[in-house]
Amino acid sequence: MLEVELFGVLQQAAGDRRLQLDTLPDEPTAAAVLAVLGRDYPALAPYLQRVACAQGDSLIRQDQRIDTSRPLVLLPPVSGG
Amino acid sequence: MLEVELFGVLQQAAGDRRLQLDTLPDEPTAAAVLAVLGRDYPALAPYLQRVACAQGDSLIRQDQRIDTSRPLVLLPPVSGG
Amino acid sequence: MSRMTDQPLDMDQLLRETENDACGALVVFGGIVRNHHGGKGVTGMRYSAYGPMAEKVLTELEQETLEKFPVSECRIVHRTGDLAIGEASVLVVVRAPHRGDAFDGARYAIDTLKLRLPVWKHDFYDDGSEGFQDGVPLETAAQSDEGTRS
Amino acid sequence: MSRMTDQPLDMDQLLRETENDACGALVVFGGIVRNHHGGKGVTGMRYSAYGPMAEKVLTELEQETLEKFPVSECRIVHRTGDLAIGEASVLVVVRAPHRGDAFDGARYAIDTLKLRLPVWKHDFYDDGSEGFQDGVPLETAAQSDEGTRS
Repeated sequence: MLEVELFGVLQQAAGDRRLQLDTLPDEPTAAAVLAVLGRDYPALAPYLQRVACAQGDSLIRQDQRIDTSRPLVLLPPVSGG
Repeated sequence: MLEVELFGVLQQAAGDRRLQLDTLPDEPTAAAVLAVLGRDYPALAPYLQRVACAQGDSLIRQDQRIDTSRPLVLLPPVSGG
Repeated sequence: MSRMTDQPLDMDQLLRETENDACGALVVFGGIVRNHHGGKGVTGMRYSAYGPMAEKVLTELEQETLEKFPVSECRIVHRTGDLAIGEASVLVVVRAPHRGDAFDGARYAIDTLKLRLPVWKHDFYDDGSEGFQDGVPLETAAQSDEGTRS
Repeated sequence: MSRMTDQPLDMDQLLRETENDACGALVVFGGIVRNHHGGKGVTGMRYSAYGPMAEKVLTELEQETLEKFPVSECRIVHRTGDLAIGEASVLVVVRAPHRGDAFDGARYAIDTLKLRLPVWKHDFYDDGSEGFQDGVPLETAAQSDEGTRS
């Protein structure tokens, strides 16, 4: 099981700030999680190409294995300032 | 007769903020006044090469005739900001 | 003041916190909510952030600005929540011995903030519509020039 | 506030006077009396000005900045008299729809001020000595690129 946190336009697309993924590959990479998300949540699919992934206060690469005990955070293109 | 106003390092060199020139060429240019000043006030001479001249709120060119009824203002290199 | 806050940004406090007698130049950049975007009238904005990472990005960006430029002070604060027209969403304060460096440092800080800070603008338009502004995809360390950022 | 003043410069007042809902970017430059110059410790400074021309130069420079750059607001004030370390001798406030223009306008304004404003700095050093700083000779219209300045 993995908790996924959504920000910005992803919240709007999913209609929620958090999702739970129950079925995942073993020792998933971020990319593998994004693939599952795109399949299970078609409304998110158009945005996942330009999403960055984070856990805690750090970005992670998509080929990196994630820690499934912590939320995976999905960050769409940023517009601060 | 012409009143001359001094600013910045020129005040220090002359020991005064104003000078009066009593003997001047007819219809003097700013350059002609500077020549008289350099002769009559040797302490000012080293600074006159880099001085700009003004009357009222405007700079004047050194080849310009001045209005002897108004002060001629001598402005050394500036250091504002 | 923490760097991410839902309270109005306090420029006077930032100026006090960065006082430095060796610095002859002060440059402040303020990002202000303006009344138009993309040809439409804007009535207000909502800024949301991924807090834990945003605070860290600003702390690192202050440090990086101090290292890359001959500047002595750099402070950055960013607002979240609902902002009215005319309110400041971000303030950057840089102090340096010389003015060119202060300008360069402040510009670098705000330009880089826009590439790295996990913050999202949501516009409210005067025609009743609303929506997130599109932005800049965040680069992960593997994609960027420097490998140390994440 | 008149542009040349012997009173402490009031940034808040300048910010209020330049409020503009169409501007997303604010850049403030402040020139601050610092505690060193040319390798010597400075304890204070005295700024003197040729008032009638200084006021006009600042008014024209604000206008010129508005014309040369896509900025919407430009205000410049300069202090005279005796200043302590840490006090502001000059403030430039520029507002523009976009930040690059606000930075460019503010930088142009302070860089050009230093070439044109009839103001003189007198330093007081911590070894008891004092003196006018050397500066930049003013250009008259005949010497400069543009014939309209005087």
